Order: sequence, then C-alpha cells, then structure tokens
Amino acid sequence: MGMKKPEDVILFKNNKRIDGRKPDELRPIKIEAGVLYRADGSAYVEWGGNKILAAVYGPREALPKHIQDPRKAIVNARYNMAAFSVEDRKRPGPDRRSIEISKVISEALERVILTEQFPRASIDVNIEVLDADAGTRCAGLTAAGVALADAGIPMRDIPVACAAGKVEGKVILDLCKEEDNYGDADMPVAIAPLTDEILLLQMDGHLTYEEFEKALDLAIKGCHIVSELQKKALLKKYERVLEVE
Amino acid sequence: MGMKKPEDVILFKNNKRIDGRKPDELRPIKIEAGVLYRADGSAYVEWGGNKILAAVYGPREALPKHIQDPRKAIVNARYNMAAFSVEDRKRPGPDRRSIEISKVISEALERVILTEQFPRASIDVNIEVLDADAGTRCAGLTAAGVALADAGIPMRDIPVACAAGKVEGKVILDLCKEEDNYGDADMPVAIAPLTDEILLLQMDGHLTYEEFEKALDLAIKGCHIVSELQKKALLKKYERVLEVE
Amino acid sequence: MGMKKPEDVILFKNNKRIDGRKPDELRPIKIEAGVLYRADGSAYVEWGGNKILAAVYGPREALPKHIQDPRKAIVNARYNMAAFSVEDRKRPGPDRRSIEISKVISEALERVILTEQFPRASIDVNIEVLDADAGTRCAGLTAAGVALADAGIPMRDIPVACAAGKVEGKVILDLCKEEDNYGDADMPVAIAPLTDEILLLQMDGHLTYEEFEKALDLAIKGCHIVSELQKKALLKKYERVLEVE
Amino acid sequence: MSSSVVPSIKKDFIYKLISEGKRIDGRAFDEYRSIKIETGLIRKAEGSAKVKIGNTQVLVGIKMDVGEPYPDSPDMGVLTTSAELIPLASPDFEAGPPGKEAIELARVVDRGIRESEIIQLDKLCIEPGEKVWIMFIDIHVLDQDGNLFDASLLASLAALYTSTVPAERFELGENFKLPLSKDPPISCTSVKLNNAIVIDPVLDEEEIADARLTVATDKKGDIRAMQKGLSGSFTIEEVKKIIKASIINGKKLREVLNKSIRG
Amino acid sequence: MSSSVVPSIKKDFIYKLISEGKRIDGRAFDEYRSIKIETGLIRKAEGSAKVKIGNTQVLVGIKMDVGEPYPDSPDMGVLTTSAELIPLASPDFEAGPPGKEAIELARVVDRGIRESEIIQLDKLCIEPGEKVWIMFIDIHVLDQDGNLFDASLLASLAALYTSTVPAERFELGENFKLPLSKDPPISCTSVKLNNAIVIDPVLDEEEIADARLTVATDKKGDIRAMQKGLSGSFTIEEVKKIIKASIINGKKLREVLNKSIRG
Amino acid sequence: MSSSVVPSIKKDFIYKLISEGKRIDGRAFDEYRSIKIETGLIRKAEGSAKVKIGNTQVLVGIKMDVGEPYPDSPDMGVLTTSAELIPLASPDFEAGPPGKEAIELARVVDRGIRESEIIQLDKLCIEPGEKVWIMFIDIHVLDQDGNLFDASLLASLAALYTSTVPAERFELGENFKLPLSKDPPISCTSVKLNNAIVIDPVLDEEEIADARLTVATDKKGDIRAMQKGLSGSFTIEEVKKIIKASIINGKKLREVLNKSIRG
Repeated sequence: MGMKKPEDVILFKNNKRIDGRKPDELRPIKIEAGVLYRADGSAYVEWGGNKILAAVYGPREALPKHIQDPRKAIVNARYNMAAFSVEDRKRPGPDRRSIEISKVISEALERVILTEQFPRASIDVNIEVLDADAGTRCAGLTAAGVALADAGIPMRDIPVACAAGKVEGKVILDLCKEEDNYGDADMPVAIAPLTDEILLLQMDGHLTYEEFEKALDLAIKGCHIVSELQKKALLKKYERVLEVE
Repeated sequence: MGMKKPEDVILFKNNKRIDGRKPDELRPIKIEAGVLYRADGSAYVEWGGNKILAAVYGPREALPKHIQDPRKAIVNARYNMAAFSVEDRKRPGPDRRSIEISKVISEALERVILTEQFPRASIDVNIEVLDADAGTRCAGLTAAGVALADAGIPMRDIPVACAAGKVEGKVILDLCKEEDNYGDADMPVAIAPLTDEILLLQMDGHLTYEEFEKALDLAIKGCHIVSELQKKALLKKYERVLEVE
Repeated sequence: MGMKKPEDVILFKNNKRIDGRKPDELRPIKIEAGVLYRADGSAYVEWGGNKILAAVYGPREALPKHIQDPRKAIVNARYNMAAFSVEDRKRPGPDRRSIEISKVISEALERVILTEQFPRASIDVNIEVLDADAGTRCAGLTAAGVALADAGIPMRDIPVACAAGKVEGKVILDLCKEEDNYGDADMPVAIAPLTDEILLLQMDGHLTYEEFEKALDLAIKGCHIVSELQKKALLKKYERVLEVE
Repeated sequence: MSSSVVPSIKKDFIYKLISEGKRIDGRAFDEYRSIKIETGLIRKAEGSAKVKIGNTQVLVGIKMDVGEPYPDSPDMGVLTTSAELIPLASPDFEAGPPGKEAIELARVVDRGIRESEIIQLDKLCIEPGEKVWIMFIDIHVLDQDGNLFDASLLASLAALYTSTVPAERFELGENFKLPLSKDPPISCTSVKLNNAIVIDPVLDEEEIADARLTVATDKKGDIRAMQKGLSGSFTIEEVKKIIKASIINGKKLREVLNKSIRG
Repeated sequence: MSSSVVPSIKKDFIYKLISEGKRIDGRAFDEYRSIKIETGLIRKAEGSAKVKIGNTQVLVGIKMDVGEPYPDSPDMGVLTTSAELIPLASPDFEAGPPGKEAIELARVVDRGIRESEIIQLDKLCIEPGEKVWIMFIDIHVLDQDGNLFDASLLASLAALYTSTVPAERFELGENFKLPLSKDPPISCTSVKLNNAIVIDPVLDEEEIADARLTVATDKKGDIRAMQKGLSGSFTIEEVKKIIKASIINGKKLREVLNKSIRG
Repeated sequence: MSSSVVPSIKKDFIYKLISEGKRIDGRAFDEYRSIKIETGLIRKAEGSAKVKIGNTQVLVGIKMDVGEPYPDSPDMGVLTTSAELIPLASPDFEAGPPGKEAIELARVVDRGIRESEIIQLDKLCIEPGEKVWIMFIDIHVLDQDGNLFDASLLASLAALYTSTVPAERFELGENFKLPLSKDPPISCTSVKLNNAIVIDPVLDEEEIADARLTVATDKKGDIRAMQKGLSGSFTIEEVKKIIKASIINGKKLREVLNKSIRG
C-alpha cells in the first residue's frame, strides 16, 4: 500500500493479475515438516518467493522465572528477517515491524495451543524469513503451525494464515510484491480451520463493507487450501519417519 | 549561561527585567493537586511557560528485589522531557542531563520523606515536562512535592524549589529563558520550608561571595512564596474531595 | 597485517628491524606489582609504547546468582582500551575486538587458576590499556598474570604472553606497530612457563609450516624472558612490603 | 498490561454483569465514555491535543524539522510516529525503551494516518531529493484507563488538524497550516468479554478480555484499517458485528473531533 | 554453549569411547562428517550458500551496498562480517545482540577471509575516496550440532564465489562476478578431549572439550590463520599434530568447496 | 557507591572520632590529603594528567578531532566530557554504560570547565559553520578512595594545560598549544558527617556522609560552580562555612596545579 504506482505497472487486466494468476489463485506453495535436527519441531515453507523456516522449542521452563505464568505456558513467537532476505540489507535484530508481527503471531498461536497443560513453561516459536517476498507473516504463521504440530505440542487445531486484498477495485487472494506495494488494500487473516475462528486480522488500505466481506471469505478459502498442504507435509514426515523405523 | 548574548538583547534596564518583572518577582505560577486518575498522587504546575505533571506511585514493593533496602524505602524520581516540550524535538528516553536532574531531585526528596517507615519499598515520583521554559527542575521538584503530599506519603515537610541568579551584575529571582541563556549565573535551590534546610543546590556562572549570599536569600524567599501556592493547591483539592463526599 | 605498506617503509635490513632491534629482541619492558590501593591485586606494565594496568578483584560471590558455577569459580577478564589510548579516540565501552580479546584472555587465565577451590565465586580481572602500541593483548595478559599473583589467587603457574611474527620473510619476536601494520604474520602466544603448555594462540597472515615452528619457538623463548621480569616485579613488591613491615 | 492482575473476584463480578447485559460503569455495550478534546496546549509544539476518554488521557504533540527524504520517495515529507507508555500513566508502565505494547500502539496509529493519506506529504517537500519536512507525532499517554488506541488516534488527528508548519523558524518563508485532507480515519475499539462484545473498554475490561478489534473507518463508513489483538479469537459474525458498530460510533467520534478542531 | 550441560553420564561414555580409540558417531579421530554445500538459494541476496556438516547447518548470505570507503583505504571496498546465533538453531541460543561466541565466530571468519586477501577489495572501488562497494557477509546459523567455525567459513566462501555485484540495481553499469582470487583459506577445527585430539567435533564433543584449535590453510598447505579457544591448554606437540591434520583435511574440504562453486 | 556497606562498627568509630574532633586518617576537618599531579603520561593523547589525592587516582586524557560545529555556535570548537567508573578502580564499579554517578561526575567537571570559559572555544574554529576542533575530555578513574570530583577536575585541568592541538596530524598547519585562559576554577568538596563538616572525604567518610557540597572558585575567590549531592541537607550556615573553606583550600590546590603544569 501507500506507494505511488508507476504508470507502466498494470496490476489487473482481462481477469489476470500482474503475475498471471486469477483473482482467487494462490502462489505456488511448498511445505516440509521436520527439517531441523536440534529443534523440537520444525517446518520449511516456500510460498511464492518467500522462504521461511520455523522451529519450536518447548514446552520448557520459562526463564527468567519472573516471566512464568503459574496457570499456563507462555507462547513466545519471534519473527525475524535474515539480514540478506530483503533487497536493502536489514540490520540484524528486531525492529518495530518485527516486534509487532511477533506480538500478533504470538497471540494468534496462543489461542490454539493447550497452554493450560504446561504451567510455568514457555513454548518458543522461532520464525526466520530467509528470503522475503510479500506475505511473510502469513507464510511464517503457517510454518509455525506445522512446526508446532511437528513438535507434538497439544493444539486444538493447526493454525493457518492467508491474505486477501484489493487491486484496482478487484478483491484478490494472496498478494504478490507489486500488489502489496501498489494495491488498494491488504488483509492478512489467520484462522483455526476446524471452526473458522479468526486468530489474526489486520487490514490496511481501503475496503467498503461489502468488499471486506468478500475479502474475508476469500482469505478463509485460501486458508483452507493451505491447511490441506500443512496436513500433507505432516503426513509425509510421519511416513518418512515410519520408513526409517 | 554560556551563550553569547545578541547585541540587541537587553536583560535589565530601569530596574525592569526583559519580561517586565522586578528583580525579586516570580513568573506567574499555577498549581493543581490530584489531576490524574491512576496515580496515587499527582500535581500539575504551570510556571511561566513551563507545564509540568508529577505523579507518585507507592510506597510499593521495590522491584527487582535486589534493589530493596531493608532499612528504608527507595525514592526514585524520574525527570523526563516530552519529545515535543522543546524547540528542537528531543529524542525520547533519558539523556545525561535528565539522569543528573533525576539524581539530584531524588536525593532532595529523600531527605523529607519518612522512608524508614517503608523498608523494602519504593516510592516512585514521575516528573513529566510537557512544555519547557527555563527552570524546569525547580518547577518539577515543586510539582513532585505536591504530588507526594497528594499521595499521602508521610513527610517531614513539603519540599519546594526556586532559582535565583544574576543578569548584568544584578541578583534576580526565577530566571526566564533569556536570562538563563545570556545571564551571568543560575542557582536552583530547594528547601524544606519549615526549617529552611537546603535540599538541592546547584550553581553555574559567576557570583562573588556577597552576591551568593544575596542570591541564596532571594531564592529562599521565592521558595516560601511558592510553598504557599503548594499548600493552597492541596487545600483546594481537599475541599473538592469534601464537596464530592 | 592487511595494510598496504608505503614504499618508503623498510621493515627489515642488515638484520635490523625498523626500530633497530634484532629479530629475536624484545622491546623494553617494565613491570610493577601492587600499584593500586583498592584492588585485591594489581600490576602495571610498560612494554614498548604500551602502558597497561591490571587489577584483580576476588574470589568473591559471583553475581547475579544465575551465573554461578557450583563446581568452580568463573574467571572474568575484561580487556578495555581507554578512549585516549589510540590515535583516533575510541568510543568508551566494549567493541567486537575487545569482546573477543576478553574471551580468549579469560579462557587462557582460567587454565592456570585453581578455580575448583572457589565454587560459586568470580575472579574478575580488569585490564586497562592506557596507551596502546602493538601487542596489547600479550602485555595485558602478562599484567593480568602479575596482578593475579599479587592478589594471592592460587595458581598452577603465572601465565605470560608474547607474540612472534614475520616481516619481509623473516621470523621475528614481539612486533612493533609498523611490523604489525605492514608485516606478513602476527602470532600472539600465551603459555604456562613451568610446562610450556599453550594457553592462548592466535595467528593472522601467512606462515609456512616451518616458519610456524620457528615462530612458536621464538614466542615461547620470549615468554620465558618476560616471565623472569614478572617474577622480579613480584619479588620487588614483597621486598617493599617486608621493608614497610 | 498482562502484568496487572485484576483479582478474580472483580473478573467474576464483571462477567456476571456482562451476562446480565450490564457493564461495570453502567454503559451500554455499544456506548462510548464521554470524550473531551483540547488543542493548542503546548507552546513548544507545532500542534498538540489532549484527549480524555473517561479517565484515560492521552497528549499528542507534533514537532517538525527539516531533513532528507527517503530515497524511494524523494518528493515527499517524512512521517514518524512514536508512543511512550511513561510510568506516570500507570503503575504497570516501566521506564525504558518502548515495549511491544507501545510499539503496536504507535504502529497502528501510524498506519491509520499514513494509509488514509490524510497528510499531503507531497506538499511537505521543500527541494525534491534534498530537503523535506520531517514530521514527528509523539503520543504521550498520561493516564491509562483503557482504550489507548482510540484516544491516541483521536489526539493525533486533533493535533495534526491544529498544526502549523514552522517555516519561519527555518527561514523557509511564511508559516502555513499543515496540509491535510478532510476525511480522517476514526478508529473504534471493541473487546470480547465472556462472549459478549463491548466497545471502548475501560482498563478493568481490557485486562480480562479475550480478544480486541480496532476498526478505523472513514466518513463514508468504508474500512481504512483493522487490528486484532489479544490471544482470543473472534467468529466471523463477531467481526462483522464489531465493524458495523465501529461504523456507527465512528460517525459520533468524528463529530467530537470536528467540533474540537473547528473551535 | 557453556550453559547446556551434557549429563556427566554422557561425558563418561564419550571419554570411555575416546580411550578405546572411538567416537560417539563412529568416525575416526581425524575424519570429517559428510559435507554438503548448496549455493544460490536466496534470491534477494547477491550470493548465498548453505553448508551442512553432519547435522550442523549454516546459511550465509552476501549483500552489497554503495557507500563511503574508510579514510585510511580510500580506494578499497569495505567488508563487514556478522554472525547471528539465532534461537532457531539451538535451545541454548538466546535472542538479543550477538554474545561473545557469535562475535568470536564472526571475527575468526572475517580474519580468515580478510587476511588471505581473496576478495580483491581494490576492484570494489567505484570512485576513490568517495564511493565504494560495501559488502556484508551475514552468517545465519540454522542448526547447531558442532563445528560452526568450519561450516561458517565454508558457507561464506561458497557464497562469495557465487556472488554477483549488483551494479545494475545501483545504476553503475553491468552486473559482474565478485572479483576473488583462487586460493581461499580453508579452516579445520579440532578439539582436545580426555587428552585425545579429534577433528570436526559434534556438539556433544565440543561441550566437554578442554581446548579447541582452528587452523586455516591455503592450497599450498601454508598456514593463514589460527584461533585457540576454550579454557584448556595444548602441548606444543599437540598443536603441531593439529596443524598437520588440518593441512590434510583442508585439501579434502577444498575439493568439496570447489565442486559446489563450479556446479 | 551506595551498594558498598561500611559495616556499622566502622560508622560508629568514625562518628565517635568526629565527635572528638578527629578524622579516621588523622587529618584536620579542613585539611586535604597530599596531592600529586603528573602530566604528559599518555603518548597517544594530546594531553594527559594523573592526579593522586591520597589513595585516589584519576587519569584524564584529551583527544582532539576535526568535525562540524553545533548549528547554534558555528564559530566555536566543541567540548565533550565523559567519565568512566571502570571496574578496575573499585569493587563497587560495574562494567557497562555510565551510571548516574559517572554522569553526574562528568557533567559537574564539564560545567566547571565550560562555564568558567577557560577554553577559548572560538580559537578552535577552523572554518566557521563547517569545521572546528572537537575536544574530548575522558576521565578514567583508576583507584577510588573518595573525592572523585576534585581529583577529576584537577586532572582535567592539568591535562588541558599541557595539551597540544594536533594540527599537523590533520594537515592543518603547525601544532599549537591549546588556547586557555589563565584562571581555571578549582573545586573543593566537603561532606557533612554526624553534623560536622569535613573537606576532601576519603571513601569511608563518603559512604556514611549525609550530604556533599562541591564548590568551584576562581583566583579571586569568586564562586564559579556548585553542586550539592546525597540525600541529607545543609543549613544555610553550613553552606556558607563550606564555601569559605573552599575558597581557602582552592588557593592551595591552585598552587599545586600551577606547579605541575609549569614543570
């Protein structure tokens, strides 16, 4: 949003988007579970040009002690961009954007994890953006969901995310970089797919109420497609493990 | 001090100061007690162009535990300037100047508070400069005194502060901005008005011993005038409370 | 290393080095033990143009508690350069270079200290470079060895350090500034002189295996010479103490 | 916020009230507390406003400076929004660099203002690629009794609409009113509490809420920004309900804002 | 690393194996784990490589920017090496600014590359004294199972040798391959364990090791850098033995590297 | 300083001595410890001095650089004063950024020098508005046995008076003596202890003192700066008494300073 569109950029024409997709079409997505040795659970997601790793550690004793919650586990997601994941090198360490994203992802994940089973514990979810295109927070949350399942963390559901938005007056699914920069609205949504409960919802730009309803509907449909890919990745990992055993 | 005076600035002429005041005259001062909802005690002070809020929290358990003093309460004053309170925006967070002022104000307040009544506790005094003219540390300490009384913190006395100084060889009370910038000396003084004990004393510039005696005398007189305004503000608050009840 | 040598700089000629020394000759070294009042042990070392103070505090309770090791004392060396010790003023506080040097010196010292005698304690070694020429880490470690002995810390041996290196194809002892800047290799070595165990070893530049053997031999010889100076300084201190008593 | 614990007895009490259709301070579920906006308080700022929503107080000051534009927008002024949750405002706020709550607050207000494009940043260019106006919105929370999002956005808007660009101080010609478009986004925040939705929560409600949704709307009632918070979830229907209530209340808050900046 | 305690039972087990001439994963004392190098993974980077040594994984990305040279080398590009021990890679790594382990790692890799002069920094000058290429080597550890030094240097080299200087993006002519000399230093790391010397330690070995020595050698087998670590000591003979083993293994690792960057 | 606790037995002992008119080290209440000043110790600094007052040792180094002036004083050099309470000097000093004690120390020394205008900052202008000399006074406390204020100001003055502006290093003509006026402010610090006033306190006295007053005076005996510290109070008479003693002792300290910089 917010960037002035160069005149020669045509975001939507003949029902086709700038990268050739249809309005309700996702970018190519590849998900792999159990990709790291040290982590208790892990996942790798390629989503368009995004390459994202997620690793889960825990439940383990929350430290320092004064952060412990005697009633439940703390869910501590940390979204981080590698210095080389963006065009202009990003200085290492959290910036304001990544702190906000870490916060909303932590809150979204906390809802589905059975935190009350692990008082005084922390469940640490590390999301590393290695190569960034548009939509890293949705891809990161999706990877986190798989990594949590891979770690065997008890959950009500496997959380999943997908964005919808608007370009040139048209509601679309899963914005690419140009659509994100020059489009009219971006709305990342995370849900628990069994119930369609909304875990994360942000929006920037301009939507009429009717467009919002359409976009929300589209984003949830996208979430369900990605959810199937999450489950396939987990299944494949279990099959792999069974083969080895 | 220390700034070269432009030639057209006349700080003192015909027994009048640059803002029209007499040598021993204070700027207009307005004090209000009990202005915040959450704080245990609070005060608002307008003093010339200064606008200052003070809020007191405590006595409460000092944290982290290792800072606790088993014999008495810690008095922790924090002087802070809002980013927009000065001509060139101040970066948020403490700078060296505000750390020093916080230190000398904390020490001055500690003397009058009956800290031995609250072992292991902290008494936190937050002084926010919202609009800064000259003399913010005196106005801030004065506000803190009212906020402490408003919070019901047991004190030997209500501390109060006022500066004296020198411009063009003349000893004066309560320097304004131009006098502060281009004058010969600035001497903030805080006292316990019941005994005239000196709680805070700083001086920059150039005073002969005789001028110092005169300036100290003038500053203490100023303190007593401001002390009366402090008491009136507290009385008014109590009357207001009684009316409500 | 790594700096392009100006054409008029001749590092080695007629078996003489740029500062007139022979290949295996040390710069002038002066060591004094027990130079500070507050420290439990201290030493001052002048080594060429280097001026270095070391002070030891401890064994004392390691704080905060969570850093304590129940089996032994922590050795915490802190190498620091004074802001005015180098040509271009150094910003106060640790930089990456001083953090690395602190780490390798801490590890070297830990080997000789009988840390198992002081569980949960810390032994703090402060090394201050007041005037820097080349070779501050060796001079600093040497000063630390004397300060530890002066503090009466039980040690297997008094650690000592000296560098060897290469300029214009010639293996030399104890590089001076120009040799450090424009030379071919620098190799600081610390040993426990009773056993010639190697406590610290770093190398940058270019050495054939044969040159390495020669340089290591030379560095160890240098260490033994410096070791004698350490012992003399400690003896002198004890004599001084005995005289006073 | 999580650090302050409302005793469970208070939680039970609020839950019970909610189940009876009542709130702790007697308001209807979709009713705001009284709102008061004062502008032009800070002489040293180019614009300022203090907003009271019930007992919550937020002071915003605008400062301007001259500096370089970003390389990717050489002919646009620069906007920076910061929020300080100073320890003066709450026993739960600690001194130190902004934590995640303060950062989220600043970023939500910043996006609300930036994405709605009410500030005509192109009119804040002095020399393309070289010199532009740098604008700082500083949110100073003075008294925290809930709903900082709405109070902070309102105060930022009231401060902006009463700001003067200090061109004279920088010897850049005459001072002029900050160029703004007329349709600012107004945010309304609701929380979910024991499965009920209440708008403009007080702190006691916020502390036991499951989920929070902030919705910024424009004059026409279109949606300009949203931010969901807290670790609970919303159903689709709840989200729709909140948006509709936000559109209605947004109109009322807009009236209050307009009155304050006309005065 | 010191924070993670291998239970003493595991230590006893590893010691016993060592005394029988065996290692926990069955390798010979002077044998490396299998090594896999992939390059060109990160589209946004000018060059990138992922190195796996056994279960250890390190990803390095190269970014380039245009900036000012250092005053004392006005006609040379600038090189900066950073390492992040991100909490993703190990339960013992904590978020926050680099600690002493990360700093030592970055500095050892940096010196290995800088002192060997493989990067022709003089060819990265754009305008002497004014404008040069600034190069960032960012070491991102993904999975920590020991021997980060060797994995990080290998990954840095593989990333460098497959990097393109993005001149077009900065409107400075055509992109070109990063100019590098052909003889990179290859480091081999050994640790001393119960008086035995083993190369390429896994984490379980590193955690109970007494001393560590990293030796970088060139094609000819000359020594280009060394770094001793940990609080134990080496005898002179042990150091010589390690250097000799490093020269031999260095040749093997060089083969692996060359294959990956030719591919 | 507050963290180190002098056992109450020592406090009682010092109090008892004081009530008998004696001090722990046998000095009179208005008597300084012996003072030793050495200059020109640090070859890398433009000027340096080490001051010993009893067992207290402070080393000050002056460094100069070339940089931009402040916009509001385009034709003046820039002065920056920092103090480091390094852990070498006391078991109570911790590593890390300067705490409030170090900041107060640096600011009091800085004001003493700045307000007395002994440095002719206008003579440190190279090109008005563009280039001036930047001067750093770095106070490095080596051994803390009380009265750091006086030792630090004395050491700063001795270092300044023996400093050379390194113009040659910056290719700005010949080196020259730092231009200074001849009447530096000399500070004397007293503390109140069990209702007595003692000058030049040792650490044992400082730690149990109620209040501290530092008074800087000039050659004529006029007051140039004051700073009260600690949480006790002074009566008006006590302040006057301290000032008078500071004027007298200031003259003696000035002699010591003058001798050291003439040498």
